[in-house]
Amino acid sequence: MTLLDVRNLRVAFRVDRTTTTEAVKGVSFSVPRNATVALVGESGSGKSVSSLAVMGLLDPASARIDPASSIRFDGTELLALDGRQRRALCGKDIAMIFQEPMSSLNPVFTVGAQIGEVLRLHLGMRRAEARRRTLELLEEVGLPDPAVKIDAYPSQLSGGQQQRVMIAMAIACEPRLLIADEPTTALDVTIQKQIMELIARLQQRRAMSVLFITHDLGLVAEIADHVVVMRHGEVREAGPARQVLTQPADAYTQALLHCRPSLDKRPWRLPVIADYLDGAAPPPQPERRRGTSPGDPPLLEVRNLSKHFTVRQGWFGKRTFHAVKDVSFTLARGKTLGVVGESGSGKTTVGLTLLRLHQASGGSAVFDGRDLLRMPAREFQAYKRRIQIIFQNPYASLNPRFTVGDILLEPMRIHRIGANDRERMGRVQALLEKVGLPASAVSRYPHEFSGGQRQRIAIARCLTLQPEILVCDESVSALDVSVQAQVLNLLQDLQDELGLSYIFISHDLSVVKYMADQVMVMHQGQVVELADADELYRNPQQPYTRALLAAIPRSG
Amino acid sequence: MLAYIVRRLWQMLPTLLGVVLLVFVLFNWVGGDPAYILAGKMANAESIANIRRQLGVDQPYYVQLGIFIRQIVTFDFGLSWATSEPVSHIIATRLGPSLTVLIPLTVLETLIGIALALVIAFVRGSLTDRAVMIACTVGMSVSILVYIIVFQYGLAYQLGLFPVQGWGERFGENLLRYAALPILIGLAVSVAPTLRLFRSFVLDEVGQDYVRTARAKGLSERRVMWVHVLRNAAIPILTYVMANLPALLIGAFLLERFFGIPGIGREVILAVERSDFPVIKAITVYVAAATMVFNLLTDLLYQAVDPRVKLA
Amino acid sequence: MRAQGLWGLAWRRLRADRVAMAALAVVLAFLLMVVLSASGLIVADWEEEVGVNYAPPGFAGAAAPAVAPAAPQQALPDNPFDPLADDMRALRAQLAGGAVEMYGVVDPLAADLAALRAAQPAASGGGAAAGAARRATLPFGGDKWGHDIIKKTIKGGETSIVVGLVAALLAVALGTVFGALSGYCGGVVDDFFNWFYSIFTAIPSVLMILTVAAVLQQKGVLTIVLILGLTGWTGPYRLIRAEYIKHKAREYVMAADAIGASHWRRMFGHIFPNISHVALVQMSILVVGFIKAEVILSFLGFGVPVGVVSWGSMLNEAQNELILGRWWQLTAAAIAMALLVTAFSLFTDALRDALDPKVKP
Amino acid sequence: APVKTLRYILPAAEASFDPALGRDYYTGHVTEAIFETLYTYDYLARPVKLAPETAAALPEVSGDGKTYLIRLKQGSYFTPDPAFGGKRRELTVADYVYSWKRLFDPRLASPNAWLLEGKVVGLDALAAQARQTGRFNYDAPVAGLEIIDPYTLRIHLTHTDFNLGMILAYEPLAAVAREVIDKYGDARGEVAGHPVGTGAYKLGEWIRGSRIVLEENTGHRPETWDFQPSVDGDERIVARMQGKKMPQIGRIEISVQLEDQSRWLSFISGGADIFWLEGALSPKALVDGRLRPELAARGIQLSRIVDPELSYYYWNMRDPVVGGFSKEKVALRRAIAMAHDVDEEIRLVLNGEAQRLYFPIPPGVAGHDAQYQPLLRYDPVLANQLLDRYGYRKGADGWRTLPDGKPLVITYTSRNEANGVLMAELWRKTYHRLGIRMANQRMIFSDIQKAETLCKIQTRTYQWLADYPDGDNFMQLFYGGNIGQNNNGCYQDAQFDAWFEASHSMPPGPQRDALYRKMARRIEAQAVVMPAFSRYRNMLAQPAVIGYKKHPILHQEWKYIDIESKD
Ligand code: HEM
Ligand SMILES: Nc1ncnc2c1ncn2[C@@H]1O[C@H](COP(=O)(O)OP(=O)(O)OP(=O)(O)O)[C@@H](O)[C@H]1O
Ligand SMILES: Nc1ncnc2c1ncn2[C@@H]1O[C@H](COP(=O)(O)OP(=O)(O)OP(=O)(O)O)[C@@H](O)[C@H]1O
Ligand SMILES: [Mg+2]
Ligand SMILES: [Mg+2]
Repeated sequence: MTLLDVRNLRVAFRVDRTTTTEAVKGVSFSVPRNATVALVGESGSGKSVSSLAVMGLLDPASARIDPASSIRFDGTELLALDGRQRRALCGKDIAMIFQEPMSSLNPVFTVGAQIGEVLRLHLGMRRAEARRRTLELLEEVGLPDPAVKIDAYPSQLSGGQQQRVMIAMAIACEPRLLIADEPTTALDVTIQKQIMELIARLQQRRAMSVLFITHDLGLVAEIADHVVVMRHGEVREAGPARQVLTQPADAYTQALLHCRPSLDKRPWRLPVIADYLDGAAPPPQPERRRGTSPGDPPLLEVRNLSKHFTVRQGWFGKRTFHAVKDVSFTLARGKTLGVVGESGSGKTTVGLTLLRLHQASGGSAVFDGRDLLRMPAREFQAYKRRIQIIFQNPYASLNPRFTVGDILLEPMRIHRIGANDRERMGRVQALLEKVGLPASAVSRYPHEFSGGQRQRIAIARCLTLQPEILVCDESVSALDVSVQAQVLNLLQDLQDELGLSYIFISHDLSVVKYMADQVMVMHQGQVVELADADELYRNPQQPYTRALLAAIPRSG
Repeated sequence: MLAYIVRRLWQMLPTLLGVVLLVFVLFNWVGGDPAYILAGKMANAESIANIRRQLGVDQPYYVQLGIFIRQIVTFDFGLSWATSEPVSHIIATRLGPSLTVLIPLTVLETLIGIALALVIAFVRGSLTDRAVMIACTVGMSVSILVYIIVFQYGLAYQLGLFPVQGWGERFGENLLRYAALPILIGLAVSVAPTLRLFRSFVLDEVGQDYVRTARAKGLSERRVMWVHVLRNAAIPILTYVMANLPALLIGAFLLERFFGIPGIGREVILAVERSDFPVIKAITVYVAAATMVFNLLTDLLYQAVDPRVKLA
Repeated sequence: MRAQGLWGLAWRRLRADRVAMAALAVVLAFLLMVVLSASGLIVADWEEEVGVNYAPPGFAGAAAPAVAPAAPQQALPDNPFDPLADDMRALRAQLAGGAVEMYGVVDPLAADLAALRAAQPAASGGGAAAGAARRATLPFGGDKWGHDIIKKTIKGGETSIVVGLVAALLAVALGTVFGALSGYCGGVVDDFFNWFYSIFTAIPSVLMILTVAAVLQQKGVLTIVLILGLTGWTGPYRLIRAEYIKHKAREYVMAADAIGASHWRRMFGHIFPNISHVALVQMSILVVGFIKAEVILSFLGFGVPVGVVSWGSMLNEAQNELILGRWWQLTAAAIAMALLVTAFSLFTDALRDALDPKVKP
Repeated sequence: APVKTLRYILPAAEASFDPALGRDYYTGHVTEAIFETLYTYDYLARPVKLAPETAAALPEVSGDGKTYLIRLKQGSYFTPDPAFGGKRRELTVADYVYSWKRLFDPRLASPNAWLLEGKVVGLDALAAQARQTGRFNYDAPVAGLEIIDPYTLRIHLTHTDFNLGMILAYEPLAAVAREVIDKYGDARGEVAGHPVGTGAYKLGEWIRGSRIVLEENTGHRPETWDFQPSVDGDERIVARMQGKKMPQIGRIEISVQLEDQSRWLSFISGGADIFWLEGALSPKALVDGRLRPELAARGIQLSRIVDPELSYYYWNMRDPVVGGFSKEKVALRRAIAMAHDVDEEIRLVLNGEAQRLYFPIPPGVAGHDAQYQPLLRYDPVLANQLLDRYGYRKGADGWRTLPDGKPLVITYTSRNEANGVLMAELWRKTYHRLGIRMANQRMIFSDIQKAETLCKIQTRTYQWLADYPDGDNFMQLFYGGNIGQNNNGCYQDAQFDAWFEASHSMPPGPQRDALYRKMARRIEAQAVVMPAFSRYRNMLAQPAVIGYKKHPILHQEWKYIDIESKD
């Protein structure tokens, strides 16, 4: 009993008038009723494009679906439907959670209005009824304080909160097929767990099928009935989850499974696909030791950092919201501070405030003997080369009218790194290769890339400057394990070579475990625990930390 | 918010003062000397001096400026130098006809502009898009003078669809009978530029991801365009529309001249020609005040349509 | 592999757009015309009165009398209604007679004139200087003076196009810089420019025109450019300011800040490409608007100086001719204007699309 | 019977309805209908002839031309007004005396004081006193304005003047009521918008700048149409109008229409009954001065006259380049005058709607000489030779220089409107014919007036429309004493001034005409000004209009005509 049957799907993008590139090359898979199918694979392998094709959301002006392709939903050929028939299905029978919630929400409507709209359209609810239901939905996806957030605009929510709004919107009508494109990248494990349970409940109640796109193989093991593995626009392997995860037939799948970082081991370098695809397993790696010692030279000392926002209420009212309260930590040269914590706990805000992208409300951040937060703007300019941030939402942080080449060259031009553009271009090419992007990327625009690819562009942009401190805000969350490993290795190499320090914000505790010397746990704007990584994982002190660690999905 | 409005209102004072000074300087510098007109064709030095004394333009500048400011504060600009008609009466009676033409014109222009922009942005690049744009461009490339002359001759005189010119006393008659052709002509020249601008604004938005989301929700194209896209494109559209509003107070003198509409546009031109300073002063001050109020309103509206905008 | 900039890409895409290229060709043809006529290579002789007054267009086939107006005295027929017709006849008879009664007044130049007259060949007395015979019809007709309309239109295009382009460039440049500063910086800067803007929009344009004209003293094409440019920046200013307000809150601008891009760079390097379409459309609207505003300026008497011709002055002249059935000057100027304006607008629209990387060619 | 209505078009907005402030021709249409002067002109007589209006008869003038005895008709009333307690009030000579004094009230700043300035015994002294104190003492008696009884007035003049009758027929000297002036505000108050007169019409509905309706003043003293024909064609008018009560038309609807096309379309589509066909439109209705056959076939009537108007070109005699009396300056001006093709100007700028004029007094005005032969004729060859002879040499670039080698540029000033451009273009041709560079200065009207008054304009085309149909009104344009008033060329010549002053003591007639000829020849020989043309005035009337004939001096003829009621 298949609900969705994709046969021989081919999608090509136009490069210019005559040339096209094929992003999806004859993909076939099916989603049975009342089942969860996980679509995993390399970043940029065509997962999002395939799912957009199912939704009929590819821009007809630039993307062309091969006429021989077929997408049948419940026996109906979707590709043959006209706009009206398709719209009747979309949102109601098929719903999708987009990969980048931050730019997928309409910035000028409140989240309540956007969710309510679906309810009113497809379920014919009245305004008040829809609002009640919206509140319930927001509650269900675990949004704190839904009664307030329902009237918030997307820009007033944290990344994870926005993602949950997206989820609420998609499940609002309890669709028969839910396409979830990396729905939990921005969520911490506790919330992720909550969401997965929610989806599972819906699945039971409505016999819903889920097409789940993710990089998190641990998660796949927990929830998926079937797994489809993609690479380079092709399906490499498909089959029941247990079989694929335990006895992978395809070399790529095997390699993928090997590359997973684990909570127990900390190899010197993470293995990458290439290590396995050659056939021979890579030599065992020495263990890397992490942790801080009191003698480490402190590079950045943050004391009592606070940030509060003034939020508008109605036309005249306002309210102060404390996003960060009295955060203090010390970052040593060549060390990594992992920051974990619930979504909306203020992690991003800490990063942005340190870079003075938000004006701090209080506290100090002493870098090299100078307080970053209080120095004159002119003086701070020089520090921008030394402290950098990779934004949580890479797409929005890339100028849509700049080519990738321009994006990467610009920081070097500003800070006069490299003698001339030719030399800088050389560095750009080298960096692109290191983050796993093709050299041809330089002349393309951000919107032509997959989510993971954009994330790597954002990383590469910061690395052009080789800053002393790099704030990585969920910077590898959209990457499949292999590419993630490649990027983490790169960061590690730079740290080893040049002694960079990282503030590594992530909800992926295994990644944090691998990368961080010290881990800071945040909850509701405050630091609840700050300890050496090994110590924290071994012996969490706070209940919140313990809950966090317990929620980590473990495969097999 | 209230504080913001108060601050903005407070800031209007220096603006108004700037306008007052500028108008005053400009007029005294280039505005011509009304005495030479008022003195008639047998003017002699003595009568000119007398007229200057009667008008008060022989007073020191600071006294005249003081009078000007007192006039603003009391909303009384005295009598027109040229016709001895009270300035307040001039403005009160001439504004109505101008607005009778211009308000419907602006409303229609904006609505048509938005509707067409949304429609053709949706079919961007298609034949329809091209055809509408070319038609609009050709239409807009013709000067309003030509439209007036040809339409008045063809539609009004030859075909008798409209009165050739004239103005009545009842609002309904004026709007439906006399203002119809001027509005039509106004539309012929103004829809095209408006549409092109709006199309550009809309196109800027349709590429955004939230449009994809809206479609994924199964919304009809109409709703996607009219609700989701339009709200986002509203900032520039609002700006454009609001920025044009103060111009309504100055009227459209070509239309007024040709169609015999006793509007304020003719009055402005006439006032400058006759160096009728009281009228110029009053109109300038009103328009300045209106401009500022509309600006403030625009900024408040920004905030209403786009939550990301912060007014400090 | 060289990163291809926005503009390079735009050009590549434009080249693929046939309508855009056709429009560009038309615009370039007009520009070429401007250059040629400005350098005097063509239509330098537009001011020659080659046809009879209001010579109808040749293709219209009107059979106008082929004779040029001869010596005016004879040309004016006797007016049967003229109450003084008899007097006039008498007067003419006397004129032919020669010497004039001086009523006792001494003519200071009598001797000189007598000498000069004596030296003159008999034939050249009276009217004289009839010049070469004038044509009864001209290919596209003639104007009041008998100038060739085609040449006049080309010459007029020179003025109008220069006025339109330069003034629009000035206005958009001012509007963009002011709007960018105002929207981006906010606060006091914004207040200042808003102040400036309010003042500028409040003053009636006629007064403004008078002022600029008076300040610049001499009247000429430059004055018109400055009048339009200096009064036209307000429209682009408001729009650009709004765009900057919108964009400066976007995350990519924050990202640019993070990599150390200066304010200037963020304003013009980052935000500007994203809002350039507004400037572009404004530019095209203003060029059109200014070419047309020049008509209105002519109507108000602030137009081009005497001896210079522009489409505006042509349309303005043609205004009265049209009621009298002399449609050719109006048609020529209107067509030339429509052609250029249409081509220009289509081109800028295409350019706008080409500059948007999300739009595929 | 329904009220007969005449629809009329004014091409410019009206201004003040206070006759003392009247300064524009168009407003004059209305004030002339509402207010009455002592004298007016005979409707049909040509050349125009003075006729009594509120006066009982023409004035009795003493032999030395210094004393005028005026008797008023009885039974003229101001229309009822709250100022008179809602009733009408009879007109007396005291009203005229008051109205004339008012012209000198400094607070009113009337532009028409010159009409009586320096003429009436004692009036100037009172005016001077008013200028001192800022208040005009209306109650002080003026010796020269001797009120004998309410219906009789004797005027004593300071010197001989045979033209006073015409001046008294001039609109600004119409009677206003003191009560009305006092009630509706001070000297510059709203009285301008509240006209109360004794005329045949009173102001009805009024939308400023757009529509003025005049209604018959039913309390007007009874008048009967009784005029004699003076030229061919008048008989028809007399036949249809003789003996009718005046006015026949009960309602005049005036609409203000600024644009040629609008006016023409209005008229031709039947939206107006009488219409002034200006030069720009004339080819639409006329060929060679005659109505187009298709219009004539529709019964449309044409009344065509030469305006009592002088268009002339002047050069500023105080200007260092074009002014002065030295031979080379005279030669320069004469050369320019000879190079200017007035006929072309008439043909192209005026569509042929003007009559060439050589004499500075236009036809139809006392003192005009139709036989006068011009000294200067269009002869560009001779003009060039003249310049060569006086050392205005052509340089290598083809442009002439002054005899001393300095560049020669002449600035022609015109108004900044379509016609100003056209005239500048024409003059540019003239100067180029001579190899002289011309600059064009375009200014708004008040700036031109100012510059002109201050003798700062180099050369310009000027028009003077008769205030009253006497040569004196034109010759004064060149009188040295009027520099700073309307002698715009700032011409001052002892001989001319002496002749001009002498002309005052002569009644109109051959003796004065001879003097005028000498004066004309003198300014022509000195090339101070060059008379150019007088424009035709073409009035079109719909077939329904009866008895219409354009009068050269009166603004409108509403009370003399009739219209077939349409129903
Ligand atoms: C400053 C930038 C200006 C722009 C962008 C502009 C643009 C336009 C446009 C697009 C129109 C539409 C009508 C047409 O086809 O001509 C117009 C009309 C007009 N413009 Fe301008 N113009 C400008 C300046 C001026 C100035 C300085 C004046 C001087 C008085 C002026 C007077 C007029 C008038 C009188 C009309 C006709 C309005 C009517 O009667 O409907 N404009 N202008
Ligand atoms: N501009 C803003 N205005 C008002 N509130 C804001 C703003 N930005 C963030 N917040 C609020 O501050 C809190 C912290 O946000 P922040 O983005 O730092 O969370 P986070 O820890 O990064 O979460 P996530 O893991 O979901 O990205 C959130 O509750 C959010 O709603
Ligand atoms: N609009 C576009 N124009 C050109 N190429 C595109 C466009 N959108 C996607 N692509 C290309 O198609 C390929 C597949 O993209 P897709 O977004 O499906 O990847 P993905 O599997 O979802 O990766 P990720 O896990 O990183 O999100 C990528 O190589 C991307 O560069
Ligand atoms: Mg993806
Ligand atoms: Mg975050």
